[in-house]
Amino acid sequence: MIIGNLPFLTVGILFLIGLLAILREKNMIKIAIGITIIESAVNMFLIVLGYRLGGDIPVHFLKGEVDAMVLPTPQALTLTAIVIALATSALMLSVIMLLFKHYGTLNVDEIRRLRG
Amino acid sequence: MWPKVVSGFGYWDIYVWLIFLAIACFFTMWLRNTGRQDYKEGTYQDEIYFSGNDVPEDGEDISVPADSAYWGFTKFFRPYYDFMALFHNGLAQDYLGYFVVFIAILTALIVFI
Amino acid sequence: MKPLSVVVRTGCDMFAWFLVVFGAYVIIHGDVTPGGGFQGGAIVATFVALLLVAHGGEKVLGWIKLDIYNGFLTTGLLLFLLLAFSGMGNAFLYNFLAVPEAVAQAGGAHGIIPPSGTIALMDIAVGLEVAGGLTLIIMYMFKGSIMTNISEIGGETGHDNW
Amino acid sequence: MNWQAHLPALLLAVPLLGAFATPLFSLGGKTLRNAWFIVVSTFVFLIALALWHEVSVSGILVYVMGGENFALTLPSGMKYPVRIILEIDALSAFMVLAGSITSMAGAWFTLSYMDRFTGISRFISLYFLLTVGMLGMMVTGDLFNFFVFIEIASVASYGLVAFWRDKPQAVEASFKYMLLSQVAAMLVLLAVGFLYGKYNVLNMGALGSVMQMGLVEKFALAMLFSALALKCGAFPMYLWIPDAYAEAPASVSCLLVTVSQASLYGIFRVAFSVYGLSMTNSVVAWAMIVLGLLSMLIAVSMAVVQHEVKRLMSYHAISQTGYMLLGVGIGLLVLADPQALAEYGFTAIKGGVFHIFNHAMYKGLLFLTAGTLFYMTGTRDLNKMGGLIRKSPITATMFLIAAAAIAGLPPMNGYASKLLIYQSSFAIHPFITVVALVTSVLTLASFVKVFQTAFLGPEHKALVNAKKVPATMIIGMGMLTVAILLLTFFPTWALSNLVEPAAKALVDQAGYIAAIMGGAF
Repeated sequence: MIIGNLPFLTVGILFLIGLLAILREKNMIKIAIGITIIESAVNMFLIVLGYRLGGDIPVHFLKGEVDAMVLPTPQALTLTAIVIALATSALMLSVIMLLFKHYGTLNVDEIRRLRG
Repeated sequence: MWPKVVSGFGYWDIYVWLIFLAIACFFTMWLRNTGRQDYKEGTYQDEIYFSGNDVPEDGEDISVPADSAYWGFTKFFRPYYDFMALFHNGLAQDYLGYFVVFIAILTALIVFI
Repeated sequence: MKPLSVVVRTGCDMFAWFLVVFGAYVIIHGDVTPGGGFQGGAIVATFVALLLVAHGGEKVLGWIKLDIYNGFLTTGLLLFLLLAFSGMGNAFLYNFLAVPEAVAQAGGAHGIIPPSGTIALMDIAVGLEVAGGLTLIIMYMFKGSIMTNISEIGGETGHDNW
Repeated sequence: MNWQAHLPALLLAVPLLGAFATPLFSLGGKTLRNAWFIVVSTFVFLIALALWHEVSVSGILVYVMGGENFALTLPSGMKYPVRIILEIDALSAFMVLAGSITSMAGAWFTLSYMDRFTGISRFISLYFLLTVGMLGMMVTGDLFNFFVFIEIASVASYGLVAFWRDKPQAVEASFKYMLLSQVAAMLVLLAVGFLYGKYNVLNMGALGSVMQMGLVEKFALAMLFSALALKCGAFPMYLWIPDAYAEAPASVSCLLVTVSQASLYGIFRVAFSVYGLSMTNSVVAWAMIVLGLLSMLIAVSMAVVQHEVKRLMSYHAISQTGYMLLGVGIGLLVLADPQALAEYGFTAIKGGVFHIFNHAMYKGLLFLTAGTLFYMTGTRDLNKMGGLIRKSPITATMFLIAAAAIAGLPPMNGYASKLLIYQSSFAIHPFITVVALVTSVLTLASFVKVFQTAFLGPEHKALVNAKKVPATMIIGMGMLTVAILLLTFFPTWALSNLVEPAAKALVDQAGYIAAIMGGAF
């Protein structure tokens, strides 16, 4: 049972690592890396959903004589999720650069002028 | 006569309310006109009575700043607002902590009840 | 960033343009081979990254004019929307150029428009768009990174100290 | 008949075209770009109006993106729809109408409000992308497409919140908003993955037809509800809203109100149409009610002590969202037994849904008046403002109308929707109505404070040369004021034509599924 669900286990562990990185890290760049870890964990989850035992590429004439194919839809979903992950991490890093320009520090605890 | 907003136990009819508003305004205006008529714009009657002292030119000195509005309310609730200040402390990671705790509680409730 | 040694720079000069050619190949064959608009555009965008690393920032800022990439971005986006709108006869985004299965099998699908119809054309539009977009992102983030020289703030702060 | 059928696609394609073509039009100079901005946002409003009329005439509209013909949801021989299908029932059309009005008002307001800043063509592109993301969230019938539109709206709003990048607070607010919203969006994607893994179907209607409540669905429901509750500003996760709304330019925060209401619509769609009657326990309903109450009370208690105008107003946005959550949460609670639903549940849903429209109108107007105050005095701090009614009496009257509406004073539209919520929540437990009433009182208190300190009082010497309010800003605010006054003087028309069909569509899960599955489920 464990071997079959090993991919889902790694997705869970990756998600937790990413979440812990965001919650515990003080350096903002590492928080951005934590978010990228969470995004890759969810992408991996989507891909692993579509896997069928012994399945081949989901393209009709490219796969060999094996008749089982993996599901193509999660791969399309993952492609969009990767594009979105790229956009958000690029924007996040640019915002972190701006914050470094304004606050002179990368420590997220020192970025707290907005309170109350 | 005309359709009303029916809400469970009663109804809300704006036109009747407006009619009563008109009647009330009529009476207040009538009451106001029965007062003294000798008020003239721009005379000594316009001076602000600053309890005898001379009125400062800049309006800023005599206008009530927003911080001191409802000072009694905030003074009474000072412990509540100190407690709330602990939550609104501006730390992004604490905000995320509240979100994670909320998800944990909600998932536990939904799954186990 | 300071320019690297002569060896790297000449190597980069020789190699850089082949990146763009390979990226274009991935974009154009997007509907039949793995790849497509986004991946091909990303490969094309590495052209600027390679130049930045090899030749250093100041020179590349002089060479690259960002309006061209802005033009790529806008034309790619508008081309995509044009293709999407032109399918409005049946439904938005309808593939009106597609060659049906039977005709393609019978070898009737040679011509300029690839048999997969608007999928291939939209791939090219997305490729144009992503090539322009990603290059803009790289250039603006590079300009952003040289915006604050660290000496003025007395070295980087906020690192974890273990 | 044929061009009306393409309205759903036009609703999304036109602002997208607006976003992509703005750099082209800005080559032709400022006036051409502004003209393009106004023309496209007005056109979006007209499409939304035609769409609402179309839906109220012919029921649920279904549009298959890219299909042979736009109504063919189940191509021959397929049990589940495979393409992205836009499904617009009365509730979606109702939300689209609210969203497009605030977007148009914000567009008019931006013309002269953002005039002295550079990079306005990028601002307009982002503004249109935010509109596309918001309208897409309200219109789509596909769960993954819902996630994509959440991301489009979020990325556009990160950029717009940090638009004044020379102000440290704006960039900080955008960073915190991005941090929270990215984790929430990934949770939505995880929940979509859960549901797709189990049922191999992404369409909300098809999912609703095959849904049986198991462990996987419970996790997906918990994740979807909490992620969308964060995006719409419910109690424990609302802390990013005061920063993001206060630091964004006024026309953007006016639109952000309806963007967070789109994720509120997402909660209702998931809770009523996807899960609906298959929800075994009423934890989500009680969660909605409790969140509503807590958001109401705590947000308004925080708002009373604020001395910055937009921060105060963003706290009120949270407390008003609490009203909507409370109203529709009561409806969800009694969804199962039709007798209680008929007695007070449906009135609660009508109150909650009507409150969404009212709130979009008067909160948008309040943010625009706060923008005017900032435009006139250059500051947002109430301590430095005073006697501005002399400078622009029009803004003062509009602020008065909006403040009366948000506080729920009798003649205004806010009162009509709050009355529905008070009376129906009384049937659940009187304590809920007491909390709702206390919140309205505190809302009135904080807006009296704002009106007194900002508009009344003697003239400040520093503000003698406050700038005159230009015409386009007045037009922008005037649109929302006209909408509020129409809702105020014709509440019965608004209820029977706008709110009732929306509430009925929300409760009627079978109709939503039948429109997709062709009644064959």
